[in-house]
Amino acid sequence: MAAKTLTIDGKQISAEEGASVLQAASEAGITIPTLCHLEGVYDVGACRLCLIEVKGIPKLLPACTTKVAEGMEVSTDSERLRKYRRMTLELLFAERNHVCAVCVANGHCELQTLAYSLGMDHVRYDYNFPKWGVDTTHRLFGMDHNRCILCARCVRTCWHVEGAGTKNVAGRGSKSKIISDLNQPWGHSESCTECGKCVMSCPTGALFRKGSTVGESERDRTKLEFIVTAREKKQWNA
Amino acid sequence: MERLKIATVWLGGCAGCHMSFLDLDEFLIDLAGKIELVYSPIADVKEYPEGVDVCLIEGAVCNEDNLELIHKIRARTKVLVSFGDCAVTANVPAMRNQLGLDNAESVLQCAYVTNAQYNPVKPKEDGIVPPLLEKVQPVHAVVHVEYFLPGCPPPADRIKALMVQVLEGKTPKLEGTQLKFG
Amino acid sequence: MSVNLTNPEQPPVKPVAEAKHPSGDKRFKILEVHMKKLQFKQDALIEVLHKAQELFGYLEDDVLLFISAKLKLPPSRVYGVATFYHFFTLKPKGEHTCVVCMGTACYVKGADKVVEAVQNQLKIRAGETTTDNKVSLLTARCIGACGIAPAVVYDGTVIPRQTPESAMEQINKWVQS
Amino acid sequence: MTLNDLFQIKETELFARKKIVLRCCMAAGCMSSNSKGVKEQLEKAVIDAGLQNDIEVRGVGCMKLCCEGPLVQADPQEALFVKVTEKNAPSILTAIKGGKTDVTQADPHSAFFTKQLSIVLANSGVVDPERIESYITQDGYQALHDVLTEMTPKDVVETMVKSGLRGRGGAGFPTGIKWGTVAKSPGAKKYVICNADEGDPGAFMDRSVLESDPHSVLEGMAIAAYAVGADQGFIYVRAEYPLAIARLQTAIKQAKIMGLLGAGIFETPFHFNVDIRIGAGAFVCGEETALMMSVEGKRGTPRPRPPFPAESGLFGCPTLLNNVETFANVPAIYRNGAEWFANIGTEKSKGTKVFALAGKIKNTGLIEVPMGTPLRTIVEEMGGGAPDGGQIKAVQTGGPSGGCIPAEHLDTPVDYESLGKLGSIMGSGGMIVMDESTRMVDVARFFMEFCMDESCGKCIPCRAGTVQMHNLLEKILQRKATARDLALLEELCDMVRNTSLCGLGQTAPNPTLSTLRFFRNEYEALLQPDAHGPRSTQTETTTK
Repeated sequence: MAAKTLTIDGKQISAEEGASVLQAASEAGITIPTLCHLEGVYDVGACRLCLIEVKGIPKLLPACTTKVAEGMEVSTDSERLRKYRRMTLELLFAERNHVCAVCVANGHCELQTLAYSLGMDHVRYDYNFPKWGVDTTHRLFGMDHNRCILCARCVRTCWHVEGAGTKNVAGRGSKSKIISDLNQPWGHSESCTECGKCVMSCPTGALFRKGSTVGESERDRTKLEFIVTAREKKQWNA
Repeated sequence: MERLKIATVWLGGCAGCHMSFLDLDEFLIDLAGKIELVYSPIADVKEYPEGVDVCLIEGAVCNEDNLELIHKIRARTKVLVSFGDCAVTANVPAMRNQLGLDNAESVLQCAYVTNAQYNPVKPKEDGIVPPLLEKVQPVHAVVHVEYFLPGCPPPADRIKALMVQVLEGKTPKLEGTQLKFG
Repeated sequence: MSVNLTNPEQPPVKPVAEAKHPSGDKRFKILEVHMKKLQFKQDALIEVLHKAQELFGYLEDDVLLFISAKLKLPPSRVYGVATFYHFFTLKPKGEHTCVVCMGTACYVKGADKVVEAVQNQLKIRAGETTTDNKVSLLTARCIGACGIAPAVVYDGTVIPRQTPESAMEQINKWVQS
Repeated sequence: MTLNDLFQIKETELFARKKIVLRCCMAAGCMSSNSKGVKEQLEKAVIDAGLQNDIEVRGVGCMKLCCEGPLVQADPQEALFVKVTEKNAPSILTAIKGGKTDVTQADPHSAFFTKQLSIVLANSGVVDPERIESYITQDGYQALHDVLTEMTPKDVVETMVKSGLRGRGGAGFPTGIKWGTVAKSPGAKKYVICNADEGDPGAFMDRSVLESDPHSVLEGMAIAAYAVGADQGFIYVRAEYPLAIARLQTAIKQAKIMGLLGAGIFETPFHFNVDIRIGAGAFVCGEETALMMSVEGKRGTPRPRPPFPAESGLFGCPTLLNNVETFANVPAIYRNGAEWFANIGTEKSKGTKVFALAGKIKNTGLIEVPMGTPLRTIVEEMGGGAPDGGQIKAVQTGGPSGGCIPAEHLDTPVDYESLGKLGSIMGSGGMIVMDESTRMVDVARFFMEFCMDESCGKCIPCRAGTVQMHNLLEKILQRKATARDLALLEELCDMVRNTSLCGLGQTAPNPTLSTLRFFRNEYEALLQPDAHGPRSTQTETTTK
């Protein structure tokens, strides 16, 4: 495959044609903050944290869905981008009830990590304090909608890695909600295979394994990528 | 050099942040030499004084006493620091907000009646339980706050990092995990 | 929108795979014929939902499961689509419907006051149905009848230049019938 | 079907034409004022008077002056009867014979009509939208014939580029360039989609075009399909427009029977089919990538561009997407030539634009004016100004994506650039007039609530940002906000505009920003004094 040469943050980089800017940056050791991106499932460009500036294009572009191009000049970090990223996080924290102190994912949460690494030390907007439920009807897993950021990683994982299609987004706008089957209690879902991949994919404490301690709730996300890569590249020949 | 007048207050919170403050250990001795503690739950002062330089505020604004005190503090203090998650995010005390507009009533009911082992009755007399606000708020939603020190509680080294910078008269700068919630 | 935790014991609904709907309701047959006409194409989901709502008045779980089985789509996908579009309703509507247009033209000419009057009259909020199932009050984003603003649609008929009084009059007729 | 057949149909129609034609508006606006009953009464009266050989009662599309409906116009007398009722309809017959009538008449030579220039609406109110013969009589489908038999697809694209037509959906992208891109995109299967998901509250131009002259849209789509190499078209219509859907269905059926859609059109190898897809009440589906998701039967959530639909659109195939008014312009351009079209309008905005004039104005209805017409001409001369001697305060264009233009800027010509400079947009053509009684902060809140309810929820800035902006506007209206809240609002507007995934979020702050720009005093008058100094700002850090 043809290689493309581009610069990211002033660094000359060569990347495979068809690669995303996010991939190219990551291979060059440049970290771009992400939240809805998950190795192994397709990108949707929804969280807007990976927005980058590309010279000659007035709009900000998501690094996860923008393909590398010859001669592209990318900036992944600027005063403006940092400010927007912090504001995005503030909006998320104000949207639902993210109480880190009492969360199963405390210490292993991508939202929490992003907040401190991007310097978000408080939220200036009024918290919404919505009333969302917790679904603990499943034998093995639980879903706390209060901690959901609607990244839809679980939805994509359930569809494209497991192939069950149990999870989806229902409703729209701020009333969107992750559902199982026909919005029934998860424990009553007929299609769920209980594989637990959705729990692995969740960046926050919204999806959790029942009975596990905070320390145990660190997720092994590389498994998902491993399965997908093996499948796509036909590495497993039984 | 005149010593900085420091205050710490305890609004709606669990006192864990003050416990963590006490975990400063030997640094407390250094501190004692550099500051004057003019108001604190660990000092016996009844009235919040005038002309305070820095005030560390633990807890969220939950009831009318908190509200009155925080306005008084703002008026009498140069620099306010939201000290810990309850002050910064309203944290656990604010979880009652999710219950809707009559949340205060249901919280009192739960605490004093439903879960009471003896004498299940809500305290009625004035001055026993200050009237709860409709909505628990982080401190900066009520008054202007200069600096934020997240953590539940903020570990002692984080408090120290902030205090050292404040004592040096700098704008404190916390970075990375020093800003971690929870 | 929270999870139904009040009744976690409610039995799971079984997907319907059989050709005939066990309820024997003829409308399922009509719906299936319609899907067949659309060659059971998955991209015709929205068309099918329109037809289903026309037949049943609203989209109950049974209907959604039937569609999901016939189009070979996961139930979550069918539910996700049905709840994304505001035209679809998952709850039964009242005997009569009153749709107040809240487009800009109607709004600046006082549609908000019409809604308020009807809300007070029926003691329900927009989007709700009275407890006796008589009247549903809805608002629309713009029905494109801006020339005759404010417009209200009573049981499918667009009536021009409405006022709180004229709307109450119509509602009263329904309530008293 | 051949060109000769078209001529035959036209001749037969003209031959059968009666001396007097009573055109009765049968578009949704007048229908809601019982124009159907009026038409029936007229037909009955004609038969009762034994005049059925002299008078034709014809149901037609929109006759523009919607506020005065139901409208009936008599040809060749040119008399325009307004607010006709079932009761007084028969007396129209007396009137056209020179007798007295109690039916009110409007002046068809008033500025509302004479300042109009009809290209898109040329057939509206003239042809019977339910009869294809009526459209053919107005030289309909001749342009398609000429294009298919005399031009190569490349010529067709070039003509479109030369005409200077820009997309009428709002953004104003040059149509010819779009066609060229789709034409050049490799792919065996291509699609043409007509966006008839007219979602802007206060806009009803596309509805009127579809109800009044559906064949012009079909012909435009067929020409476009030939230019880009597509064989399948979709029209995505809102479910809220049942009449438009019914008329389109009729039109498609008739065109298929006549061989003007389907295989081997005009005995050429070109084949093209059109299907209707009905929306289900989601404003975001006006956004092209969301619309295509919806056509595919999915949740109408947009996706990032690139790839653009021209390269990878519906079902992953190259797709041309234009709106109703754009397609309706197409047949006229090929009938009269690109130069003719390019001579109308301004240097950068060619042709005409249809506006739906509504709100606090005397004459509400549809108007079509050359690009560059000053706003003042539209609202004051044609619209007749505010009713009851009121003062016009602002004109809102572009719906929830647009802005409010204050009265002092009424001399602005309507074209894409001039409106853009004022922080508004041309939009699809909704024009809402506001008078002194309108509170601008409330208008901003109204549009923000709209965007909040219509946000699909996929991207965070739009989903959560519109909620927070709405909160802040509410707070201001409740007189609980301070200057720092206003600053927060402005900062959030900037962020949501620059970071949202699709057009809905990117333009959601526009009504707020534009009212802040021109009516800031109204915001400031609602603010509370702030006793606690400036709002806290995020502590700056450089860590990443």
